Amino acid sequence: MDLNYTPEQDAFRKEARSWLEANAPKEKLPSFDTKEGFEAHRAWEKKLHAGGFAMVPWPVEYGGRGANLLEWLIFEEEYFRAGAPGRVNQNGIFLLGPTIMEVGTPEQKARFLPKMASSEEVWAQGWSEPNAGSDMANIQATAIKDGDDFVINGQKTWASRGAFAHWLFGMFRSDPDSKRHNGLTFILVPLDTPGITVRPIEKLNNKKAFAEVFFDDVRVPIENQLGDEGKGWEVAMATAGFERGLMLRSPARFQDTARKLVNLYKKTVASGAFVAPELRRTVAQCWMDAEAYTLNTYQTVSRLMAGGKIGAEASLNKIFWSELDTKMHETALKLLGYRAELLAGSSEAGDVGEWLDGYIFALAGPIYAGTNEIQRNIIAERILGMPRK
Amino acid sequence: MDLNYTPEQDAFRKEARSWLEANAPKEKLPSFDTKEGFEAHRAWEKKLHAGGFAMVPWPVEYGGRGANLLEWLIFEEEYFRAGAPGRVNQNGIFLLGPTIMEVGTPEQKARFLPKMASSEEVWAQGWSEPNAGSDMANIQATAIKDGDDFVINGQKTWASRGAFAHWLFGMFRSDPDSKRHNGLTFILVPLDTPGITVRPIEKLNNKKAFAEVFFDDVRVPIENQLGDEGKGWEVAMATAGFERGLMLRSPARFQDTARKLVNLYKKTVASGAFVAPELRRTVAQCWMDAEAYTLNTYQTVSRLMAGGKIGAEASLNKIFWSELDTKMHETALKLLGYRAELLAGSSEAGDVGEWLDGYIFALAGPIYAGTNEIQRNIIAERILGMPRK
Amino acid sequence: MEFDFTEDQRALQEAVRDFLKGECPVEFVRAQWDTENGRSKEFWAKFAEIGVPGLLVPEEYGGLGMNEVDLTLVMIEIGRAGLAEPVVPTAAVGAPLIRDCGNVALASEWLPKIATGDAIIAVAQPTSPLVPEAECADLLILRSGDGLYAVPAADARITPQKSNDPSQKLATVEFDAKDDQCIARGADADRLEGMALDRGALAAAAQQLGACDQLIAMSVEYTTERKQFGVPIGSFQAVKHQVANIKVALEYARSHVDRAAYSVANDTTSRSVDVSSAKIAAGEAALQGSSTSLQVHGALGYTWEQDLHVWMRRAWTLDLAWGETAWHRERVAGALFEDTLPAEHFGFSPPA
Amino acid sequence: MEFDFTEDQRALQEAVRDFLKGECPVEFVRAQWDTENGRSKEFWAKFAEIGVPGLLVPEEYGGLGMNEVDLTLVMIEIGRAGLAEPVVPTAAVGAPLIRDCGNVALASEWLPKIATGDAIIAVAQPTSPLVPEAECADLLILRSGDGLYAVPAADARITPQKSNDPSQKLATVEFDAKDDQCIARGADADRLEGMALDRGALAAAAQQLGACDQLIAMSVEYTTERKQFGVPIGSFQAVKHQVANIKVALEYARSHVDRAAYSVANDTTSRSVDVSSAKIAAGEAALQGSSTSLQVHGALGYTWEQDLHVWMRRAWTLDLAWGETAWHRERVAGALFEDTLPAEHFGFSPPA
Repeated sequence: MDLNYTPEQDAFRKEARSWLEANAPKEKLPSFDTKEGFEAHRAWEKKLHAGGFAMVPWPVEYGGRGANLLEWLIFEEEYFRAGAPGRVNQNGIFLLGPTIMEVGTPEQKARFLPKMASSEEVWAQGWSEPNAGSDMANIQATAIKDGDDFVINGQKTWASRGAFAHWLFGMFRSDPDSKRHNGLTFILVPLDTPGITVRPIEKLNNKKAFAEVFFDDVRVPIENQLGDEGKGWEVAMATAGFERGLMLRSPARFQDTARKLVNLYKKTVASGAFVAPELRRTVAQCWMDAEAYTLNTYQTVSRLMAGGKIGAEASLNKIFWSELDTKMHETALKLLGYRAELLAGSSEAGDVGEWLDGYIFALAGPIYAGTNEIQRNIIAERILGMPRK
Repeated sequence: MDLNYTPEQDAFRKEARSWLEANAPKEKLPSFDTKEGFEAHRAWEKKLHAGGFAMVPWPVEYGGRGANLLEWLIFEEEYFRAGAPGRVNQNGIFLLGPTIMEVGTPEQKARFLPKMASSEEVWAQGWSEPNAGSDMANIQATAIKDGDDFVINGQKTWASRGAFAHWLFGMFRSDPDSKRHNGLTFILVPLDTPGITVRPIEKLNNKKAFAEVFFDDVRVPIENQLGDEGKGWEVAMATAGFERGLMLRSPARFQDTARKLVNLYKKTVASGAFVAPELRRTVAQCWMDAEAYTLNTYQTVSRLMAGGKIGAEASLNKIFWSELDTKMHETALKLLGYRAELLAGSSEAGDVGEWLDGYIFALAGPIYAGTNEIQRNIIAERILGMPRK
Repeated sequence: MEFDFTEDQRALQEAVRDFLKGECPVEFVRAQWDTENGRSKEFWAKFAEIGVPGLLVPEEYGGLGMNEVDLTLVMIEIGRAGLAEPVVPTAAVGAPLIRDCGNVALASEWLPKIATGDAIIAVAQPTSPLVPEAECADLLILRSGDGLYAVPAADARITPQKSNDPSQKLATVEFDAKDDQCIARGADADRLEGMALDRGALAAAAQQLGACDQLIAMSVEYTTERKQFGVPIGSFQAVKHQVANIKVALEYARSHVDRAAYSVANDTTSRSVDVSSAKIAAGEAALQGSSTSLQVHGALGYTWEQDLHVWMRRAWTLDLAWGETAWHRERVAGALFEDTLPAEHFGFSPPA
Repeated sequence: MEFDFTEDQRALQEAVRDFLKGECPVEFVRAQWDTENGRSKEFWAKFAEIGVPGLLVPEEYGGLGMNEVDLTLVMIEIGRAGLAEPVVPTAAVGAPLIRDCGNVALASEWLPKIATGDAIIAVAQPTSPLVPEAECADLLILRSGDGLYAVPAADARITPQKSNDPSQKLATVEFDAKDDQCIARGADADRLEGMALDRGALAAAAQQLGACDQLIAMSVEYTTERKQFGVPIGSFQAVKHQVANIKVALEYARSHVDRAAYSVANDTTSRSVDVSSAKIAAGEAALQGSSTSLQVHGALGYTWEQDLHVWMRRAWTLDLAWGETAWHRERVAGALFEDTLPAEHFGFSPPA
């Protein structure tokens, strides 16, 4: 156990910090769930890519810089420290990318990863269907082989980034006689293919965060199949592990929020405003929890770098960060008092900042990427071995 | 809506207060889960009975004073105010008594209620069996008719007061071919009948609070059947409603604890000891919750006195008071700091009093009288109409 | 001692519920989001026909002459419907304040108009600089220094402040305090303002009960219909127990609110503590109802088009109205620990 | 940067686990409740054979010369076994205190005896007047005024104080401070005492992890075997999710404890905050483990004869040992809000 960064790690941090200080936008970009914001974020990703920082743990040939996972953590820390924009292509770079790296063909890696790293192609995820949410194995959209193509019919929903993305990945039933987890194939679909209709759905903040996607005899070449035919579930599980686990929610995100919360607390106390006495403890607990999440991630990374795997314990992470994120934002709103409900731009709102937006975003945490109820089932059954029936 | 007591109610309160001030033991009696304490409590009950206060809402002919439910609430308030002893015959007077009143024959009422009121006969409850806990319908102990008797075989467990009581009530399977809720009969059993073996079980405080009771060809006359043969479940449900609902946990009990907690808080703050800042709110919340339970009970009593019935909403009460009781005692232990774990009699314990005992007792609240998980099922299914399957 | 509503009171509640079912479906609430000031004169006129704005207005001024116990049942229904018209400042707070301030001219001018639906009142909250309904008000009751002022809309400078709840209309207000608009000073002003706060908080708490009940109803309905793994998701204990927990919180909050209604109507010495208890308990129940309902609705509840958030946002904004939970908690704690709590509370009583 | 234990450290942990499985079954723990001082010289001698009491004793004094990272893994196993022998005051706190106080004569006399199992040390906690293990100690390290004293048992007046956990041996201690028994004064005494507190709290937190893990294991086993409604009760979500929640709390507490172990072993500037975080998180996990395990065990868990309460009581008493949660919370909050927190914490770093 050695909790000091190596000189190389310190040097990398310094380099990332300098680059971000020089290049990160000074002003907040518009939401990437608007068309304007989507393109602004793509422009930022292009810059990031040109600077060599788009996806530091990826191999250089795919647009990364061949760094290891620890350096990825360091980069994330610096990224949040710089207040740099959210990653518009997170479905691609954090979820699908690692999966392609694991199970994709050399051609697929060469075709998809570089354009993903540069956000030339932005990805939507197509997991859920109207009747396949928590019960994801109940997928009904079909992809039937016909010559060199799959012919896709059916519907996906809650496709994050679906409104503006270029590509979608998801599972489709390639064996029409199959049931549940079997007979599914993981397919990559260009969203401009004829037969696709995208209906954006506004989320709780009134922005087009996701979409319903309808498939009507959509033809996709069979080389867009990722992993083996009929083995889509296994491929997806690898992706879901990444989503719940390491990549999607790096600890820096929560340490950043925790630090802002501590500052908000100190500022509110200093202002002489009434602060409920219990908030002293709640804020400290939030900070401690963000530390715990960081420590835990460093431990996971240490294990992974020593050859370990991430498994069902990703479900622990999902519950922990999603509850922490909600708690931090709720606490901030309590500190803001009567101003908590004001939208930015109201004169009385002052510097309440993005806590309300963040709160609404945090509320989705216990729902997406597998509800926390599903995660608790996984912990009980797969980690603790409690009976399924 | 009129939240003033009537002059008659005030007069009754005054009378009860005077009597209790004059008669309630000044020293705490030993636990009624010891033989010595059991008898000391019976002696107190005898005195209470002689004073006419054993069970005020019961008809005079059964040892009560024909008061109404509101006066019962008032009596309970005065009883707790006086710090009078716990009711050793609570299974009888609070649970079985009202059931006999509702479904018993005139002979049964005359035979059982007066001796119950005076605690000449103390009752144990015999609900659970080793394989019938939360799943109470899974009762396997049998009571087969043979001439003028039932012949009982099987086992009951967690029989509260079972170690020293004179009688036991419970459900037995009188139709050996029946299943689940059907074919059960509610029977009253003298514990000195040949064939009965009582094995006391020590609870968490090392006292013999309950017992396993074994039945080996135990003959009980059929006139000890309460309600109709085969309808034991319906009879028991009435009893369980009383238990979870109104009688067993009168609000005064929790208001008393809440007031002690408020005083402990004030005293601890005054002493200059470090008090975690959030406890100010926690204590106030406990006090508010005890008020809520009181208000809610007064509302229920008002409805009952106007001809209403208590039903599945008793499950709300059960969850509320059991969680409140635990929270109050946990909070008190936090206020006591390092002394929280000391047993009375240790010199350093000082006046920590009965918080630790009370805490251990409170911990059982979410378990007995139907676990809180079962209560939540009842609320969801019977009150809210959520689907069973 | 009788702690229950009368049959007449229950009948009034049902009548209002039926009225709102017809006149205030969720489509109406949503439609108001896009109108100029978010309020409907047509609706308000119909509401006046059944007497709601003038519920606390004395009969001699054309009102129903009822009290806060009656009004509380009405506010519950308003919360259930998600209605955000200016009932609280006009009917629950403004009318009795004008009635009680001892200014007969003011009362004679405004109370009849309130009862007929021809006047909207806004009242400043002592706990926040945000004045609800200032934009649509005809008369504003505002504080300046040690005085309370009745200010016609024309004399007030109003700056709208946008709430996260599109139904909620907030503003900051500036005005020049004029002696002839002063309706109370010093202790009188404090007393009126204190009563206004308690009336406002009580009305908010009652709405929170109604909103919470509605959130439960929507959750039960959705989880009964929605199937996953071949069964309704409402049959899973993880879902069932979460919803059951809201119900527990709601019913005990209801007891606090009922008691507070009595205490305000009768101006008991425990009034403030009872109101604060009600506001805290109802607020927590409604917030718990919000987050739980969202969780059991899953992604669907997270969309703008699903109606769940209409009530979630009501719950959020009501929690901040007329004293946030933290403020009310401090009021209860203060009374409790500084021994200013009256012995009047019934139930277990301290030694006399 | 490498945040993991070595294979050797894991091997040590497993060896201690195996040893305790054989030498400290729950029957042994219970049997100790009825002995005169609750402690077993036989057990301690065997424990010394595998080196536990002298784990932190330097090799030149016959110990293993290991550090708190190693010891933490051992303490986890001690918590899992429910063992209450005087490991914390002797091995985790007393030995390094004697090692570090700069008194060579003291070290030469006592450290070898600790390593061979021939001396038990008790150490006063700065957060409580209760001294664990005073009754069975040969030497007591006690505070008086600005001095720290090493007091032989014969010179201490010991009053036993009975804990709710029959395994826990507490006492108050009086003594006459003698100059020749003083081992440090002023800042030196404070530093030693502060280090003792952090070592004690860390050792308690590690035990809490072990106890929590054991409570989970017992709950999983019981709910898998116990059937109601024809199925194992562990198949009900209400049971499953409660147990899963303990597991979440436990694993994140573990990260805090591992970090605190490193910080104590390396005396980092963030040591105090790290230890307090560990004590808080492990304490809460263990208490949540206690109440949840009791709930899923139902009435059976509420009996004296079932073994569950052995670990429940350990969790309760450990929560109060070496600083209650409230005390540690205040230490974290103080560092955080008064800006005394060192920037050394890794992860997201503030601007330099």
